[in-house]
Amino acid sequence: MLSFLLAAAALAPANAPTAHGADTFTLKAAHLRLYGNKVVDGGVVKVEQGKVTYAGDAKGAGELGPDVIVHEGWASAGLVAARTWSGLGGEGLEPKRAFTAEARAADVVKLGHADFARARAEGITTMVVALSPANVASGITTVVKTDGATTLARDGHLQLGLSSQALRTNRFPTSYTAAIELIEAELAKPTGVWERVRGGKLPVYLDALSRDEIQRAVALASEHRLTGALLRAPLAGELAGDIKKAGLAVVVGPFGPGEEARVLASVAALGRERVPVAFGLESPASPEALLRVSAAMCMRAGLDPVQAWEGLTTTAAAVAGVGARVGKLAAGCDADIVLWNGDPLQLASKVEGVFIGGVQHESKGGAGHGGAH
Amino acid sequence: MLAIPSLVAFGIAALPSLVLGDEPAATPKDLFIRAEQLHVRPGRVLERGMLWVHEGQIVAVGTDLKLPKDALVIEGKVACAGFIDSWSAFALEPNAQFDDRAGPATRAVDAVDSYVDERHERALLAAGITAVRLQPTVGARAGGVGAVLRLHPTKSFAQTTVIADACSATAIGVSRGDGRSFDVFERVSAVDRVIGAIADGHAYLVEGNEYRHELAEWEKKIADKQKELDDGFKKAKKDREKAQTEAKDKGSEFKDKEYKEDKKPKAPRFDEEKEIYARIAAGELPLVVEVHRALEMRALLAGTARFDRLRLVLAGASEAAQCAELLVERRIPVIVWPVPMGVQRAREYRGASLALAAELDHAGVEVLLGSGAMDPLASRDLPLLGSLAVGHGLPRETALAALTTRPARVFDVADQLGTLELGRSADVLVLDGDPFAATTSIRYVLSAGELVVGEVKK
Amino acid sequence: MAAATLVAAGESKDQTSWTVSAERVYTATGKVIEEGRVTVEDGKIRSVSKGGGGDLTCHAITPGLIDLSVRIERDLSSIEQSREITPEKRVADALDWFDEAWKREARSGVTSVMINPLERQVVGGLSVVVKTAGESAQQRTVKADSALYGAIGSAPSQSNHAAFGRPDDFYSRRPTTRMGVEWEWRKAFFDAALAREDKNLAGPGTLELQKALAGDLPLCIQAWTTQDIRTAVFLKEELAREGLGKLRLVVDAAAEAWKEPELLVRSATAAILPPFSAIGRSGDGSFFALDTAKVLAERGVTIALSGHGARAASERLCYQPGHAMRGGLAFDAALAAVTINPARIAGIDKRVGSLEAGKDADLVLWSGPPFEATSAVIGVLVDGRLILDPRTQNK
Amino acid sequence: MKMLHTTTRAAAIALSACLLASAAAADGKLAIKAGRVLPGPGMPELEKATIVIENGRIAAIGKDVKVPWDAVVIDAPSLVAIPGYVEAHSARGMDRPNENLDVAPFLSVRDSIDPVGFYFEDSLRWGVTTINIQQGNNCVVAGQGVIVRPIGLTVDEMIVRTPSGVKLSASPKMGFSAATQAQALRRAFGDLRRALEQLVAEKKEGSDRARREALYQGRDLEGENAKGKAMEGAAWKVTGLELVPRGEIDEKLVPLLALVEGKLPAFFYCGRPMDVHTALDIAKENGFLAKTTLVIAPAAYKAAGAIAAAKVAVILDGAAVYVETDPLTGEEREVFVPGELKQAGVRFALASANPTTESLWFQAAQCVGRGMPRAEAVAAVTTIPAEILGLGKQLGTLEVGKFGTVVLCSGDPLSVTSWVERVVVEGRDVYDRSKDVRVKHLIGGQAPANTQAMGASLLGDPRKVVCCEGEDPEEHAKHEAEERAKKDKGEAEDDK
Repeated sequence: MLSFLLAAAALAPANAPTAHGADTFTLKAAHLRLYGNKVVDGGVVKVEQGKVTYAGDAKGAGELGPDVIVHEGWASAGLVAARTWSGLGGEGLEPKRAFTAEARAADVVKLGHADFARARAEGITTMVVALSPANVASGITTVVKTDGATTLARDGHLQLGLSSQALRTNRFPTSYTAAIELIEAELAKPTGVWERVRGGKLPVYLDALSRDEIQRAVALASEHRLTGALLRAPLAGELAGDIKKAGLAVVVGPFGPGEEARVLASVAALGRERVPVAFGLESPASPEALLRVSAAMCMRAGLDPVQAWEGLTTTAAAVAGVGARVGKLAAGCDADIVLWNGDPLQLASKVEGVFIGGVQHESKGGAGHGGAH
Repeated sequence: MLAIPSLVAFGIAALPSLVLGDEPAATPKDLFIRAEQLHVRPGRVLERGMLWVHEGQIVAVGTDLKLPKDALVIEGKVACAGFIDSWSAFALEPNAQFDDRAGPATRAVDAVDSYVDERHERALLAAGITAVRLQPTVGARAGGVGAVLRLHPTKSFAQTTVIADACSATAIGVSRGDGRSFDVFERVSAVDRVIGAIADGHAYLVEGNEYRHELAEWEKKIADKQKELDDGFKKAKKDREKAQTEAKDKGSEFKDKEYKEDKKPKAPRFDEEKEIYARIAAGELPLVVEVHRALEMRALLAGTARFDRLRLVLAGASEAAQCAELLVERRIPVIVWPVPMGVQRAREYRGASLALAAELDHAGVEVLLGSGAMDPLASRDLPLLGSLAVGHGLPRETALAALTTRPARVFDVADQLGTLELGRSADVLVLDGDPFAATTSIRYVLSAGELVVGEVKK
Repeated sequence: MAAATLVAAGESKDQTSWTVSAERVYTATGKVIEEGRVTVEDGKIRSVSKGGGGDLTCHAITPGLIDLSVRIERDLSSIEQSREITPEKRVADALDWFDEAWKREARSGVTSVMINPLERQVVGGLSVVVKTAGESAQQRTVKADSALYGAIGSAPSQSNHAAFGRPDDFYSRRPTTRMGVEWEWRKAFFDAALAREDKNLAGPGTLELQKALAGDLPLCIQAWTTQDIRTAVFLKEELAREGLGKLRLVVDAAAEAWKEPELLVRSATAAILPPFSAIGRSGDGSFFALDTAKVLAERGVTIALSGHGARAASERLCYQPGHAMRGGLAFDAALAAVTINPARIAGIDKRVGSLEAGKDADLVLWSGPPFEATSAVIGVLVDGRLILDPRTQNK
Repeated sequence: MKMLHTTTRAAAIALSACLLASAAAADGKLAIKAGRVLPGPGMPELEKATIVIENGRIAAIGKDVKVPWDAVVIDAPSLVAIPGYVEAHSARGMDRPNENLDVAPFLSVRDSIDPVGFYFEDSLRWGVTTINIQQGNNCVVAGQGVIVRPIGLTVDEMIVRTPSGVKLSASPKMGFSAATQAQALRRAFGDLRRALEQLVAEKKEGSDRARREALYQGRDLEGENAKGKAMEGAAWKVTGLELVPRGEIDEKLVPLLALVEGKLPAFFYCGRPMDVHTALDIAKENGFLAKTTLVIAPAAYKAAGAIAAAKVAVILDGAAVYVETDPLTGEEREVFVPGELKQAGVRFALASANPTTESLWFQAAQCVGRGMPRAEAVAAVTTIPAEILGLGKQLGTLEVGKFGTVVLCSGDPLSVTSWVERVVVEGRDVYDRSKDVRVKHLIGGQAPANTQAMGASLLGDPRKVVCCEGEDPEEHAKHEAEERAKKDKGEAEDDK
């Protein structure tokens, strides 16, 4: 059956429904990872019009429909990358001005871009397409699926850059002080993006690197009751208490081989403090596989495996503001399902099939990664 | 869960005891390891296997060994040989990485910093890396002579050098993300440069042999002549006196007769670089070439076909899949770097696929895994890269071989590293599960028979 | 004998009550107590008296040292270069509270520092006085907006150039000369004065400049060479002449003050001296005579010494008094120049600067006579917290 | 360390001349009556003692010593007499401290010394009376050093001994890495060895052939007699080197050969702990370990164990307190390096961190401040450096028979408030602070007559030209130019 699946996958062109045609079917998998560490053996997922109507053990499943897919391995919800540059074709920055709050990633991103096919091949079905951190107000992120068609949220977050990378001597402002003053001035404005941010309607992504920058970002967020997450913030764990108080999440990574132990330990510390942690990418600059590598590295450094998995799925979905639709296998959620030959938490497990909105997609990514920008 | 807390500690100064790592108590003469699965070598697994280590050496492996008295007993689910990073920069002085003065005769051992932070070394050991092949100037034209070192938190590398000249390395058209770009002509000439160097080395070898041969002949000839002259001296003396008196009588001036003999053959000029390439041509040293494009690989393989004793190893090899059959035919191993990090702007890595290892293995090429030597600490994460390769289709068993037996064989240290067979010095990992599972932790690590990670209560 | 390591963890971390005794206690109030003792309670000095014993002992105790010219801001992103006059910008907003420099200062006996904006600006902004150790930024702040800080000399015009071509940075701007710098200063103050009448002329920073004019906010000007010190003093005198205001002037890095001490005397200007230099060569091309401190002190100028946040141990503030003494300054004056004088200049002498009951428990414990090259700082208390533990030193 | 050159050269010479005015009265007899005498580390101090110097050497020392009737007397009841400090290694006082050639042992720094440089004056002012000048640390195999006394207008007047030894570095020269540096060092000695072997082979072959020719022609053989000598005490030997008369050995090879033969001391620089191992290996491989002194940067203290095991002495080239950053946490920690060396049992001398305020007295004082016994601290700047330079019998303490080199201080020599008042070098009264123009300048800023006022003259930038009252602008411009030239030289010293 499995082999048939793959064969079908091989034949199927990207984004096209496969033999099953309709996005309505039943999946029987040896193991289901529903969410967190909730695993069901011999589980069933029922899908109707691209939505999950049931996910759980065989008993509760009741009558199985005509199209039954049997998978001998594992199945889980598709992974969510809380940050990436995929599909932007390198157009993630408007460097002339430090404030480009109205710039929308959604206006730039190419949904059909090969970047997304590669992400899909790694089991990633949802991504927050963010912008370069080299502006004080970089613009607005967008949340898309990797099926080459679906946009989950046109406006994801307002991305602010509070690191020294956003400050340059060839434009105003050049200082932390002025940058923060300007942001506060903007927040005072009654209309537009900033108004939505102030009202908590639009969450923020706050990029910061050194600990003093993180401190400033957290102070800004709590003073104006901003919701959202810190980006990168390598040593955030050493300030976990303050971050928790401010009610922010942290989007960490991507981490590659050789990442500083101190940085990984910081992620583990965030986990211990129960600060929501989601994993992010900088694709196409680095491989999509780093999403799971990052999680694995943090686990090695002491991050609780359940938190690691949630950082790849539910937490990431929540941070992306689409927690209700993606990130877990549960009735009512989109049928974004990944078939694995082993526990998806294991780096050594292989992606064997990907469904997005109940539609199966070929899971072979474009050869290789990187460079294509 | 020893590995994890000790790793966590590295970031946090507030745990000094862990930061320093608890010094393992002086290891006793005898260690005895019991494991539910004992990987003697990939493919040879003993269920409920036992291993007896005496004074650092493996002296017995089996399923029914009897416990030597007052031996330290270590138990766990899985035991296997320590991992070897085939391509590491751990403990290399940073300047050495991009030193353009480096040549074939530059030695990695000279760039190894024995004072590298002990906590870094413990991090590698805790991750299961017990040996590394070091290669300076990964990016430059010539990587010089690489070395294989065993890791040990307290011994200096001078004490733990397994082999100081494991190989020689060079690179073709590699920018390593430092912005250098090579046009196709540069790259082709780079190939010629490598082939030329091997040819020179070969010629140097031949020249040397010829010289030694000629010298021997000449010495023999001269020895005979010497004897003959010694014998003929009395007569020669008489003849001379006679000639002198004759000359006096004639009033003509006397002249000694001219002496002739074969010139002594001249020794070839010493050349430290050709010395190395001579050893390469003779197959004494494997030659590791980092090369990525199929075009250059083919040219290299074609150009080196005539050196029958040459031991070629490819590294990086992004497009190796395209000439897999050639590699199989020539039995050329390939060191794959599963995640080319930090080089996203290096053109040569375009098209590098995470499935490369699997594809090559499927085609029958001997695959090794390395951490790429870009970041000194990358070695720590080699096991994860192994898992990643498995996750992209490389069979577990092959992955294990790629981290143990294969590097040991390729770099001529199989007699010491890579397996848990008799006579090997004991570099052993004892884990609580599958070596490639992210959730597995490494309970104990032995380096040269010494317990360097984990503690056992008697 | 290794390593002055800071007290990281352990019971003494949170202890804020101590009894410290020494052969000599230098109170910096003019009083020296032989066989004296200082008792500390909840971070404050409870008593200074005769008597020995206690938790900590050493050869000598002095008040915590105070440095009015330390730079801890990491880089240019700590100043707003889009304008050369930014009086309203607070250096406190750009501070890196995690910088190792804090510990470096604390370790060598400096317990309070004034952080000033980088001298790349003409008027850089508002300085802040903070303790070198403590829990939070709020707790550590001794005095916010402690001075308005700026510079005269080559620094503010350095690497500026007249605009040509397409300007791609802020350095294509005024001022490009000392003249330009001086002009900016005068313009700033005159505009601020005018804005008193006509509120429309007020802009960002006007308020701070007016405070300085009113003498409510000390004005600290970096001026190394004698001609720059002149400019600073002339500025003060001109503004007074014009009836625009009465500056409380402090000259920072006054290396060449020895040339014309009269300037400082007649204008009642205090001076912060830069680190003494081996062979006289000092910042901005100035020559720093070894007896400068002596000369100024004798003329009645209030002087404070500074280490400028040197990284090398041998260049830090605790060695500067020694150099000054070598140049002829009396010990008591040298002690004052790193304790009570800077406290007065920064207007924090109610809390720090001397050992008196009720003041903050900022103490330095010495292995021998203070400021001697043969003595070392072996203990430091900041607000009663043990930052450097004498029991672990010189073992 | 930068040096300040602010007076014109003419003035500088005039200045040095005045310093040396009394130096004419050499080789005579001199008696110093000092209030206190500290003869040397650990030796009992003498109240109101007299030191008699004859022909440059101490003839008598003690409380009731008879002063010869014909002796010049320095009566200093208020001063403290100490032996002059010994600088075991310095790259100052040269026009340029570094040579571009990677391997240049055939050079000598004596050709680079600038006798009127302020460095030597400053040294006297701070009590340093003997200096071993070696090439800078930015080298592979550098030239040969010389030991000088900081007095005299010509290099020959200054020299105590030449050559003092060959300078090598195990730390990468600019553009090298640890690997290529070690390679270059090994190559240097490998080339030497091969060259010698070839020389010997040719020599031998030549004489053999001559002998055969003679036999053939029936002549009697007149025997070769070689004036050469074989290498002794080396780790590697070239057998038959005695066949080669010394004259025939390329003079460029001679210094390295002398090193290998253990005839010339080696000063081996190590900037990092790993370099120590390279240095020790090279020295061992080539047989000059016994003659090796390591010149270490503070960072190299971590290798103290290895140094102690190799039983070599070290010269600490830098500050006594080293600020070290933890590679994992980024936290700083201060390491008192002499303490570490002492603990490991390494014999060490201290070198000046700068020529004035952080001169040898300061380094020793720092050690005392960090809890080192005073005798040990003082030994590290007097007796030990003297021994390292092979001058233990002449220098380091005030004892009968040693050089009459005495420094008179206004008080405790290690106190910040003490000044060097008088200096006597080998019986010559060479320095008197009351006559020292430059010290007045440094303290009180009084510019010496007919020299440029300081400060203003240092503004390298033409925009900032400031003329002093009554100064001819043209003169001024000339000074400016000279200033910049000299300043650059000062700069050049930084990359040592």
